[in-house]
Amino acid sequence: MGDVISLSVNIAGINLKNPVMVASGTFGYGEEYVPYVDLNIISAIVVKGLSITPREGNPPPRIVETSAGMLNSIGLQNIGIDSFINEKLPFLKKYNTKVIANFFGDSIDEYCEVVKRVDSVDGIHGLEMNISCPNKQEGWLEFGTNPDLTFRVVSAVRKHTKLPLIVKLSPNVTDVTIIAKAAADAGADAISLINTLSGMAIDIKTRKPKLANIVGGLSGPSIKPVALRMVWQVAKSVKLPIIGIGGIMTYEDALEFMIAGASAVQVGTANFIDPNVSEKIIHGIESYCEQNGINDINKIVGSVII
Amino acid sequence: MGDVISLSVNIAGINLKNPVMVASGTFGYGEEYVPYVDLNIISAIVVKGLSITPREGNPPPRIVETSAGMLNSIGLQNIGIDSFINEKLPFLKKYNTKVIANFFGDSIDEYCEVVKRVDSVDGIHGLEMNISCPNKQEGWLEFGTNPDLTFRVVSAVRKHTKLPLIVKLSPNVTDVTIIAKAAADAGADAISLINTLSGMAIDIKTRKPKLANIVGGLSGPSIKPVALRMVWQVAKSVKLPIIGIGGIMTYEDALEFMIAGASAVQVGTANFIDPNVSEKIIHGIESYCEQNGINDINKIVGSVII
Amino acid sequence: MQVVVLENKRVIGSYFKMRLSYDGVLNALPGQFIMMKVNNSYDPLLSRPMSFHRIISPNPSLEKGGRGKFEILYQVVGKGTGIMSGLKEGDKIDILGPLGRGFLIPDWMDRAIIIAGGMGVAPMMALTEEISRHEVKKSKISISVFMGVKTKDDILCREDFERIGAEVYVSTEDGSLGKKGTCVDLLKELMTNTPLFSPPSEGGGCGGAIFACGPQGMLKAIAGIAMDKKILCQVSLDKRMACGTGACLGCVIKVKSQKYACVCKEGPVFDAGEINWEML
Amino acid sequence: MQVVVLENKRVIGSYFKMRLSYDGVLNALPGQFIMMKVNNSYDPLLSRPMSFHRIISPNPSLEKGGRGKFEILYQVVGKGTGIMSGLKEGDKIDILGPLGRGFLIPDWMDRAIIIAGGMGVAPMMALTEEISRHEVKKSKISISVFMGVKTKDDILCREDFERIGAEVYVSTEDGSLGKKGTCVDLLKELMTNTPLFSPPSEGGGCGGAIFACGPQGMLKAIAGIAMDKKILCQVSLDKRMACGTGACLGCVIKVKSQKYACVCKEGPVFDAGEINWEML
Ligand SMILES: Cc1cc2nc3c(=O)[nH]c(=O)nc-3n(C[C@H](O)[C@H](O)[C@H](O)COP(=O)(O)OP(=O)(O)OC[C@H]3O[C@@H](n4cnc5c(N)ncnc54)[C@H](O)[C@@H]3O)c2cc1C
Ligand SMILES: Cc1cc2nc3c(=O)[nH]c(=O)nc-3n(C[C@H](O)[C@H](O)[C@H](O)COP(=O)(O)OP(=O)(O)OC[C@H]3O[C@@H](n4cnc5c(N)ncnc54)[C@H](O)[C@@H]3O)c2cc1C
Ligand SMILES: Cc1cc2nc3c(=O)[nH]c(=O)nc-3n(C[C@H](O)[C@H](O)[C@H](O)COP(=O)(O)O)c2cc1C
Ligand SMILES: Cc1cc2nc3c(=O)[nH]c(=O)nc-3n(C[C@H](O)[C@H](O)[C@H](O)COP(=O)(O)O)c2cc1C
Ligand code: FES
Ligand code: FES
Repeated sequence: MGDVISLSVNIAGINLKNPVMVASGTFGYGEEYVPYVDLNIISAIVVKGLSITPREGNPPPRIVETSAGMLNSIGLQNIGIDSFINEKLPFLKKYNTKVIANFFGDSIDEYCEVVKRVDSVDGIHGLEMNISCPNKQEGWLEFGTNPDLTFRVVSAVRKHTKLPLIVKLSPNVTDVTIIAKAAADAGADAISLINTLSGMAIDIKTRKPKLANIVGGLSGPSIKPVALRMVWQVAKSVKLPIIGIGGIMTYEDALEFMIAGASAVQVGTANFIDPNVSEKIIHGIESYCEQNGINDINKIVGSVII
Repeated sequence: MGDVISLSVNIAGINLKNPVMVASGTFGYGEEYVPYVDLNIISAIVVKGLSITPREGNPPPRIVETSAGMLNSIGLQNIGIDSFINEKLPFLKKYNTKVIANFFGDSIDEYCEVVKRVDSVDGIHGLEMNISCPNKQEGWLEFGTNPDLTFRVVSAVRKHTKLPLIVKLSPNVTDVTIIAKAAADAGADAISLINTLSGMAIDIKTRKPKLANIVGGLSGPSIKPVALRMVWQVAKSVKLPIIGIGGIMTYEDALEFMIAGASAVQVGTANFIDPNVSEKIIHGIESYCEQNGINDINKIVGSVII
Repeated sequence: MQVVVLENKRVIGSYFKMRLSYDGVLNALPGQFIMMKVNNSYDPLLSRPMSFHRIISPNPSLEKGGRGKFEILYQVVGKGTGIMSGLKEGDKIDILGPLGRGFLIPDWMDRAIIIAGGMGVAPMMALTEEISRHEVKKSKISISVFMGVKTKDDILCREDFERIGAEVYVSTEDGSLGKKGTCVDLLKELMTNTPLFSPPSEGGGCGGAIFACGPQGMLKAIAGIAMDKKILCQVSLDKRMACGTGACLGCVIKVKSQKYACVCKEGPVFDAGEINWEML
Repeated sequence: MQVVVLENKRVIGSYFKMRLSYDGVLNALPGQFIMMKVNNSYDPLLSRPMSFHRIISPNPSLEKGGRGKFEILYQVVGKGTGIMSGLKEGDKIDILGPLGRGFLIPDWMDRAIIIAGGMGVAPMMALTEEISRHEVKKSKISISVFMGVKTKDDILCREDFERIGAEVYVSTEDGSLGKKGTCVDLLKELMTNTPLFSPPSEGGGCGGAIFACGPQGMLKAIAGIAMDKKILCQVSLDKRMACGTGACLGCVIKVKSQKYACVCKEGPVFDAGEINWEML
């Protein structure tokens, strides 16, 4: 009690004042939430996934609510890396929060192109590579489900950047540790997981899929048990820092991930329901540490008792 | 209106009076629910997974509630195939419901042994093969996640039985259609999916996993979108009848699966919440058909409009 | 933001009205909406979008300790609205808002045609009240409200509109009251009888404008008529929403520039001309 | 089965009592329980096990149109019980039950020691009421109730027990009332002062028996004492449950035969000797 509790963590060289970031695609480019949230409280904003050129995304309907979750098929709509740097980043730089650029491509070249553009840009503190995309050049195999492709795309990107490189894993795989190891071997600085689970919903009145894109990504509390299991597995099998993502709604959820082995967490869908959820989670983690005599949050990372 | 609606479906040669069965592990050996349910209404009871010898199962705690779902690590506790045949089957035979024996083994031999025992037993109408088990002889690779193993174990079992053989798939794979095809090639008569998603939960007070077995299987409404997506994928890629399973709570859920391509469904976790849920689902499907001028339930199977 | 239920009661059939109070300042405009978390369960998980039905200033004033209030009018159609209908006086609810762009009241407008199809009536009361407080060239703006519903039991707020001084015209699909047909038919009828126009943005004259909310098909028909006759027309759209703030990109529609626009942020009120009606 | 809330009110602190009525026949025994679906949401998904606190026969009788009633006594500890505490008169709830095995009242018993730790008091009222209706050799059975709680504000139902004629002894962990300590201490005290024995199952004499419900550690200690002194002892266990019927195999404990037994079906009341206390 009374002691100062250190909540700061270091992920792949990025110093975070606390372990709570907001997840890509759930916080726009930050500015959307400015009327409701003090961005200075959030340790890092992972911006909506960026590509080398703007993307229109998928046709609507793009979202469906599910039991304790939601499906989205936004389809990576984004303004492109250049517009982000020119139009959005200057605004974000005004805040005392780290900016992590989430990015993707349809080919290894596209991934590398994005990285080349941002590598020397001031105000971007790290990169998060979304590998849940199909490789359009090589037969639509997903970069995130085939370890060889994972290794190749991460290695290629690694050559073009000195920025901290986080690789974000897809949960739609048989063995997530194999993909994690491939990313680690290719030079990733950290691993974040999970992205959304692939899912579907059908309207029984029209007999059409509820999403125009047929399938979408499942997020929210419903996926938490799967996410937590994968974080635990990956934390055991690679030496890199892990960022836990998936259904985090409360500080208890965040702590579960950290105890399982995550050095930090990202809050996604929960932002839609309460834009101030990160602040509440940070305070909750602090109280937990206080009540349990923990003076440094890093001490609980991976402290699960098996 | 007024017309008789045919709800009967045929799965792999098993004539079912309606498309609603109860899923393995969620209805015991049937007798547990006799005080609450008229078993004659349910088209088929898939009994708790059976092995060649009795199994003790995992230590408790074995269940945890999750958001719109639950994790279980029962660990396939069962009385063994012989006790089932001698002690439970005679009772089940009194009812006008089909009995499907769900079974598993730790090796190909064990799978085959079970099948040899039941092949000529009167009162067992079909077999459901749970391949979500690790092959203890060959390095713990799961039968259900490695297509070669799937092919080998299903082929071996096929040789020992003329009973309708349903292969039940694990969802914890990168591409479920590959496993489905392996099962089909090996001679399966039908495919059922999904089994539970692998998940975990941690108690932040004790920092211990909430399940003694650390990980468990996620079931309930939370997994429905994933299950539905997989049923749709498999229905497109194999010619066998499909049984849809995963988070079915209402007739609407059941219809989603049938529209996606399932010829029948199994209700699992929902039985715990309402043992009469199958009856309600059957009535709901009937009303839906009536309201939509469908005189044969088979007409809606796979009728999704893409 | 947390608001407190003051009253929540059935109006008729499946329609309910809820009055809420809040601390501080809200600054809502007609056409804007809130995202309402109906309870603290994860099922349903997402907040529900609800328009401001009435925006009521604090009385006594904020400084004298008054509290702002607003009303929502809603129909029970599913889980979320079902839970809402069970809320009681004193219950606390988390909301986000006011969100989106509301209706713009042009300063040259001397005639407002307000068209509400079904539940589309919800935001139109706040709009009508607001317009009734405006004046153009020192005289009141004439307000006509066209309400289109399925059958006479679905007509809501008729007296309230009339009390503010609006003329109300009703259409029912089954002909049980007013004109048999839809409110598009009411508009067509008006157009054949009365010249209605919107002055060019630079002109000094007065003119009419259309404000519409309701099913997509109806809005499209109205937008067609309005654009054809060059009448200013604002429509409020209804799309499934997750965030309500423009963050998730879930609620998009195609606009004329061929781009996707978020209904929650760039709408829900759009100028009829902005929307790519073919792609809707 | 659907039951209707007749009354649901706070007893003290986080403790609530709910009275419910049902149609038809329930035939519940003390120690049995119901699974209660607290609302129709999927969050929480599973039903909550709740013991019968009081089992009240229809009055007037069933034939004359009376309805059976029962009460549950519960503590708000989380989501499900939180929702329960908000239920109102007239609300309908789905339950499954009566489930499991209740307490057995031996016919030779002239002395009942009823031990309730914390919330373990819930089923003990039904048990005490039932025992008080029994007679042995034409005389009443003497009933002692030992209640162990944290602090004096957690003492529930004391007067109710006394009204039935039970002697109530209280222990509090903080010593704020009664003996400082736990109800295990109360039992130990009794054992040093009074000879307590259970007659051999074939004997014709009378004797005492212990009935206990509460935290696992307490039950283990009591079972130890009872088995040591060869006193018949029945304990009611509390395990997380999904189905409540023996179907899911989720609620198992190790029994003496080294096998797993379902608490919901083979329990929740076990003979202390049946349980493998080391493996619990
Ligand atoms: C900006 C905006 C303002 C709105 N204002 C109001 C209002 O003032 N009063 C009011 O009653 N409703 C309003 N709505 C619609 C309202 O949000 C939905 O009716 C509500 O979310 C349904 O929630 P539910 O959980 O009851 O239904 P669900 O259980 O989610 O769905 C039940 C049925 O309603 C349909 N549905 C669900 N959400 C929507 C939606 N957003 N639009 C159309 N159909 C839907 C579903 O397809 C389904 O058939 C507004 C919507 C938007 C986008
Ligand atoms: C046969 C039986 C009879 C019972 N009778 C009663 C009764 O009459 N009155 C009463 O108040 N309670 C009773 N319980 C316990 C009661 O079921 C739980 O307190 C309840 O399920 C908690 O639900 P929740 O959603 O409020 O808590 P949750 O949100 O699920 O959990 C909140 C906290 O309570 C703990 N918890 C949850 N369930 C249990 C459980 N079954 N046992 C112990 N701890 C639990 C959790 O670990 C957590 O710390 C009984 C349990 C059993 C098995
Ligand atoms: C609407 C929406 C859009 C998303 N967009 C992206 C994206 O652009 N890039 C990415 O890597 N992840 C994206 N995600 C995935 C989230 O970042 C996160 O991994 C996932 O939602 C699981 O976390 P949650 O359950 O907390 O939401 C998106 C998620 C949602 C719900
Ligand atoms: C407690 C429990 C035990 C189960 N046991 C088995 C089993 O023995 N064999 C099997 O194939 N599936 C078993 N399952 C999986 C179910 O049959 C079903 O595939 C899964 O629960 C998904 O369906 P649901 O969401 O409707 O429950 C079990 C599920 C639960 C919840
Ligand atoms: S609802 Fe999220 S962008 Fe509109
Ligand atoms: S709770 Fe399912 S077997 Fe006991």
